[in-house]
Amino acid sequence: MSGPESTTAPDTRAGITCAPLAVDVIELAARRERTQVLKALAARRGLPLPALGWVAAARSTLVLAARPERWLVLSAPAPPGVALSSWRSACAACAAAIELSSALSALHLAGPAVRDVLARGCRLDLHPAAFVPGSTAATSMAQVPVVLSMLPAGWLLLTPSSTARHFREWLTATATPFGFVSAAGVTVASLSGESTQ
Amino acid sequence: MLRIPCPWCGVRDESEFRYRGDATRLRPSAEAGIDAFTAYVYQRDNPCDWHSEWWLHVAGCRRLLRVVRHTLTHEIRSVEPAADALAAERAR
Amino acid sequence: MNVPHRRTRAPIRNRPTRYSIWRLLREGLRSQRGWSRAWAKASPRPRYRVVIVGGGGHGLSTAFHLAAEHGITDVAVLERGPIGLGNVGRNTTIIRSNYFHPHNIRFYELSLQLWERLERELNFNAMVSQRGTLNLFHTEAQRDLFTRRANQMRLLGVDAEALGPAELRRLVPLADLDNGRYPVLGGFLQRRGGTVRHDAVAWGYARAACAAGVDIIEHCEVTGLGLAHGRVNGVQTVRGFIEADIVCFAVAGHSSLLANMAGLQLPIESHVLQAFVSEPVKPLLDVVLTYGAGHFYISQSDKGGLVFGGAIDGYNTYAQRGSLPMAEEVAAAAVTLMPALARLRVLRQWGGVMDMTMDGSPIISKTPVAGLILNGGWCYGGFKAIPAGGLATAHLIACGTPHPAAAHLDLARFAEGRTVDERGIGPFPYLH
Amino acid sequence: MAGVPGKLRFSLGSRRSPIGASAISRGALAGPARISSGALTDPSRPFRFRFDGRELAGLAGDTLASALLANGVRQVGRSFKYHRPRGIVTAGPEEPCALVDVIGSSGREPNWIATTLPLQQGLVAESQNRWPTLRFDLRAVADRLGRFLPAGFYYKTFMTPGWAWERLYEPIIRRAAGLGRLAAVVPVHADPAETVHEHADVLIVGAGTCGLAAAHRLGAAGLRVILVDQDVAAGGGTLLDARWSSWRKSVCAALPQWPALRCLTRTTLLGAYGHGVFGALETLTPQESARFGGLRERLHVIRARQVLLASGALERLIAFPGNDMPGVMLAGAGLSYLKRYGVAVGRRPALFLNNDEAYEAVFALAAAGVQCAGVIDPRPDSRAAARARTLGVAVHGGAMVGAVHGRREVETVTIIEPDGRRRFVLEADALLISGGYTPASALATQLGATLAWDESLAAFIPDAAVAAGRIAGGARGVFGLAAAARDGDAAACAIAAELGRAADGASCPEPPPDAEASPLRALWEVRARGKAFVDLQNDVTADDIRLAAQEGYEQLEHMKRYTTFGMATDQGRLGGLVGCAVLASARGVPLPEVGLLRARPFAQPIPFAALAGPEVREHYRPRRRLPLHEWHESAGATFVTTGLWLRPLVYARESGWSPVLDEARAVRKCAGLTDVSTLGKIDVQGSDAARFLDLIYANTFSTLAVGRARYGIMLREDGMLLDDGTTSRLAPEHFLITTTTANSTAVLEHLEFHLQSTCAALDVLLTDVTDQWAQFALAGPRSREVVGPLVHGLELSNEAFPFMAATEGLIAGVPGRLFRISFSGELAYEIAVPAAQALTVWSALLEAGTRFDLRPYGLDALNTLRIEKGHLTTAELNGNTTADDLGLQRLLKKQGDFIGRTLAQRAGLNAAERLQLVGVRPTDRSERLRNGSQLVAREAPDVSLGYLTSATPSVEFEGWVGLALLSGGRQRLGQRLLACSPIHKETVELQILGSHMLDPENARVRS
Repeated sequence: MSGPESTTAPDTRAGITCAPLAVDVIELAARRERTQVLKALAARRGLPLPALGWVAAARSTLVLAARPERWLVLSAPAPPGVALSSWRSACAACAAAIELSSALSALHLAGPAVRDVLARGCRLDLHPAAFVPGSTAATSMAQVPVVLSMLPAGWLLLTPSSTARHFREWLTATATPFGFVSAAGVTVASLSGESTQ
Repeated sequence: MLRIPCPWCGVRDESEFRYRGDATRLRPSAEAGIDAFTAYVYQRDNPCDWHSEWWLHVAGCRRLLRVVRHTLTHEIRSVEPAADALAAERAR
Repeated sequence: MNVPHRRTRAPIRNRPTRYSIWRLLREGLRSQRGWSRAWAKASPRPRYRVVIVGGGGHGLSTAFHLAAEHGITDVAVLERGPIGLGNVGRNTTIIRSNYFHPHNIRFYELSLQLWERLERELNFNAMVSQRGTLNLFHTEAQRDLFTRRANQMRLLGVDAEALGPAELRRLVPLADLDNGRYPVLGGFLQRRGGTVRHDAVAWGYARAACAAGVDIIEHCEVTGLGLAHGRVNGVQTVRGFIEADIVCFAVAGHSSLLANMAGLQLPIESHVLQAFVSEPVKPLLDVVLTYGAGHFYISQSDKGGLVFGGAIDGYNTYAQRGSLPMAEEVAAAAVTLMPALARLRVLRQWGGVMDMTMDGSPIISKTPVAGLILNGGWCYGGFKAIPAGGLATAHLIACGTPHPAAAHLDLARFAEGRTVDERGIGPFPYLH
Repeated sequence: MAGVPGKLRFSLGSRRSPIGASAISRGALAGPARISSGALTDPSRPFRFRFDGRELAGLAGDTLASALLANGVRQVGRSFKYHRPRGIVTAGPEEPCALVDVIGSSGREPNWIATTLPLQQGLVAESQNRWPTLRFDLRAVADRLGRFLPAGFYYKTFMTPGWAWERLYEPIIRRAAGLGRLAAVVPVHADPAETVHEHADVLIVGAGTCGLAAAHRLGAAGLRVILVDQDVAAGGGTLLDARWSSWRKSVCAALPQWPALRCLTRTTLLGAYGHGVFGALETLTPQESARFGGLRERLHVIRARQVLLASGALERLIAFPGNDMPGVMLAGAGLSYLKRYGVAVGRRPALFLNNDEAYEAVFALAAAGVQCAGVIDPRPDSRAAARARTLGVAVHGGAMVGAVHGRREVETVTIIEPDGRRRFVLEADALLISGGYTPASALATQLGATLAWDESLAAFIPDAAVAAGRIAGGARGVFGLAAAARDGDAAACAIAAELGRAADGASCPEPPPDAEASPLRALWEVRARGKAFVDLQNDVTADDIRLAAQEGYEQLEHMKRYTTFGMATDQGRLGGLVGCAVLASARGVPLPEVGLLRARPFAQPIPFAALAGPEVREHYRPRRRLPLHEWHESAGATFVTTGLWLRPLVYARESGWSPVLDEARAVRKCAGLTDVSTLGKIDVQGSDAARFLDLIYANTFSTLAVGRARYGIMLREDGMLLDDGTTSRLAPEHFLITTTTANSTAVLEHLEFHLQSTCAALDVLLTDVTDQWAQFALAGPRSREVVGPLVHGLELSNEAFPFMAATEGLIAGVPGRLFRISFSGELAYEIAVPAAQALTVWSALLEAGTRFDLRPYGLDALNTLRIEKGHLTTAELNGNTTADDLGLQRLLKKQGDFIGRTLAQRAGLNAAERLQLVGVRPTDRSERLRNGSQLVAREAPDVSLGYLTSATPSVEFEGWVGLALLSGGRQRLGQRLLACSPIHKETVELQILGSHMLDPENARVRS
């Protein structure tokens, strides 16, 4: 599978490699007692909605279930509004589709030191036995909300765009002692190559 | 430091939650009158004992939880989604 | 406003050793043999005119003022354990009268005036130190609020002044006024504010009250309330039933628990407020400093330790212990405001249980139960209010009418919509 | 509490000389008192360092204390109150006396503990609390006057005259008090700091034999274990006993095979915080520190399912006259300096011991060829005493030390009978003492363990088991390295079982046996003339405690606070129990009745920097930046911090009103564009959305037509205003709420709370979309012409798109939203587009506006405009104002429930004298207004009638205008009052106007 190590120049000294991820984000929020309907609909569109706390990947799309009855659908950037309108019309009856592409900024982390670095801000237990590949969780780090996902191809972090710079500064400062390498952008496709869960 | 077992997110530090106070006080009906609303808004049992309280998991699922916690030992006896808690309340 | 004129003093019983430099010298030469007990260990008598539950600052101050102002000495102060180990012995020792609400300014100013003459009144040096309390502000909005507050204080004849960066640099050289995140735009100073040696307040009032004939009864926990046709007639204690015409609760932190004995529910939640002290160092901070961009206030004790605190932990508790997240938060504010503290060490953290009211202001009031008086709901303003709180409570007990300076602190204000909400936070005690 | 079990009991069998002593010639060793290379010091790496200006030699591996002792430096400080000379008393973090200033690159740092401070090349240290010098301290006069300065003397004097305390007495006291000095400067750079979040199945505190055995057991069971020890190496007591070295080596070699087990040395557990959370402070080695950019300590926040306290016990002192003289030291410390650093603490040391365990110091000294002056033991005889005699050491049984003499350090020791009669005087240059051992039970009590008095050990012993944890080894009075190891292993098995793991893995090698020992004889104080100290740092003597009891401060907590006993940086670790015993005898009650001092966190003083973590100073709070932050920057904006946001205040670098008023004037004259993206935006969808908003808002939203916006107000349940803003209906079941910037978080939580509690059955979805949408206000008479060309296929005429219209559509080709709402009071539009497209649309608007002299305006101009119009911000929505106060009564819906409805009807919220919103202007137009001024009537200048909330120079009117909250304000229109600001010595006469000074008929916004 193609992780950032292959998409970017591999750096043997790098404890942690960080790359921005250009992505469209739509949040699907199931209407009251319409969750099953939404799941069926999504399945028909070839997009299985994962259980809470898990990531699903299909058709170069990632789906994160970090909040109950809500899913973040990550796909490659399209012209403004396109991703939304397709969902809006489709699921009007059973869910709200909300555009969050501008609200969230995505970072991809990889390398042997990722856990060490995250442990300096993240209160969750990220031990391989406790937070296995395919896990996702909403929490907070460096005083800002974070949706943290672990993929076979590394870690995916979503943070609010208004504090993205603050978070990036915190990450850089924290990761530097471990060998921090800033890499070129990765694509959703490269992360969703392998289905999890 | 509290560690609250969120039914949706698992055990999380207290810093992820926003406290919303006594969960035994339920909003009276519109016609209940000033005394009923005064009691609802202002009067508290404030026990040194088991305490039923609201916590909003703002950094996680953003769900409202009813936590039953001892105010002296801080031991947590139960945590449930607000909806379930209120349903049970009404059943009683 | 002035402190009410002193009435005829009560007959002084069991007078303790008078404290003075001469007495120190004399005792020094006779190996301290002559010092008597600061307060007598009384055992409960079967009945008193007034029983005060709670041997903390407010209970002891109330007892003292009953005797000193109103000549009422048939009084017992009941304390569950040893006196003075509740919030009067757990606070950050700050006194001030800089409030928004005119009634609050009057009340706390009365207290400040009583502090100013406390030592001579009690013949006990509580080290009232008017080194000034300084509030910093970081935004225009804060400046406007402080301006409004300071102007209100000045209208009422209370001292308050605005300071610019230059004066701040002189006054608190350690403060990083140009901090990149929340630069300090200025500050407001109340020079008459300051600190007091907290333990000494309890001991001093206990000694003076005892000297005036009040019984101070330690290790006498109250387990129940004597009620007859809607009126109190005494208290049940672990040392038997004690009759009383009037019972006064002064047990802030635990007011709700005693009120429950009277079948009352109060507009109060109990929360823990942490305090901290650093290792002692040579003088480096000469005022009481309050940060404006986070919950943090700090002063340096005469012993050299920096005494500081922050906000309440924010959930109901009766556990007198602090938590780690709040300690981290407070330290972050400390280092941000005074970066030089980074290499100083924090010695201890502890917690005190606060009566947090629904509007953040205290309660000195009659209750629906006749003969039952409540002094409580002090939030974290209790220590500075001890002299006036005791004076006003004693007045309410003795005269049956609220003291003019504390009339706004009645219980009925919640039902009637007269809440005294200094910061406009609303009925959310955990946010005050 | 590393190595503590080792302080308890040492093999009686060891005849071997200290490690490597024979191999090394004395000359090669740094310092005359160093007789061998210790277990930790490296003779091949000599260091130079300075103490009080003296250049001295030490070795790598030394602590400052061991290096000073090696150089024969005995006196290292002055005591807190009496300024008596003080020396080194311990070899660990419990040290009460040897505190020094360290002068480093980052300035002077006070109160470093010499007994744990690792020696480094070029270290510069200074003694504390003396003036002018350590040897000659003028303040030592306090010692001469000691009899006049008993415990609590300051409560009894300095009371008159009233002014004298602050100006005379207190400054003297303050200067005399305090220990070290802190460099009083503002450092340029923040100290690096980091907080690491840890998770484990089991946390083991202490890596002595007890902790190591347990770690071995639990590691083998495959559990996630964190083992912390404050010493530089694991091993505890085994580091002082050659017989144990092979056991230690094999266990320490085994642990790394289990990847789930981590051992943190140099790490002190700070406290237990409940729910399995612990704080621990790790001190970094120089190498690690270099790697982490100078980081010195690391705070670990450990979450553990189970905890094992194996923190051992602490040797305690004996109170006797002169027990504070330099040269008097704990026996375990003397042993530690000899074994770990090869330093003999005296050429001819005497020892004063009441237990067999402490005799290990005697044997070790003898084995190292140091001649002991003699052992004084209150017990007539004991196994250890007998053995000491066989080594040719004189043991004086049934005797005690009555006094210590010497000019600056120990020279002679007076030996007395139990009844106090003088026996003889012993020449000695050091005195090693041991009064027995106290289990380190601080953490145990924080975990809720109860303590029981054990007469045979003369100590309080905690329960073996507490909630989610166990206590083992010396920490619960199981003394002896082997016994502690077995106890630790047993506790580990119990914990493994608790966690559902089989503990049948390989157990650690069989430990060497503990030797038989005679029981100790409790000895707290030797009563004789002179100061006998129980708290060495705070200078509290046994007599002080007796005086406290005499004066009625007989409860332990009272005595502690009155005498300051146990309140020093060492928290009374050495003398805590001794003081309690003295108090007990003074009161004539058994010791258990007095109890034990409550040990609060932190177990070891922690630097502010380490506790604060990295989010300080610049990074104290995150900065929220606008999507167009860089554009505003390049346009020369001055930014202001509002909450977490950075917002353009004015597009000019210089301060002053003129650029602000130019911006505001542009809006009134033609058009202006401002960035209002900070407004909170909440997406509300669902079939019950309208119902929900009707409950949340005081006014009605179910009647709002699709494509329309409405100004709404929310109340708190207590009837006060919570927030205001415009909310639009984008579709029958889709609303968009805007909140004020300040309240966006609070409002969202308010909505979520009620949606999940008071109306949990509703079909409503709330989503915070604040960061998704950039939002711009385009305001001014020409704004229609500016935006018109950019919204293709959208008719903007007043008829087609009237005031309060809202729609979705393409704006400059970007799918967005257009609202016709106005905060400025002019014809205005608000344009919302996805933040990522903000620049496209903003530029397009500016481009389109060039013909109309469109210019960006900042927060100040926005404020000027809204004040003229009488619109509200948090200055008026201050949490104490009602709808009626602010003239919004008409908005409250007549029927139907809403939050705050009932309590808003309370008398107090409708009293005639309440403060009501009014507009104000100075009667003399040339005078300025000031926010926060108090409003008073000329005839009653000290009675506040209200205050000024917002004021600004006007662009619409001559001079200044303002908004005020005024008692009965709406009845006072036209009146003249004074606005006074005593702190500025200003008084301005005002005329009272309606709050909507500009265009009260709303003609402009509808134009």
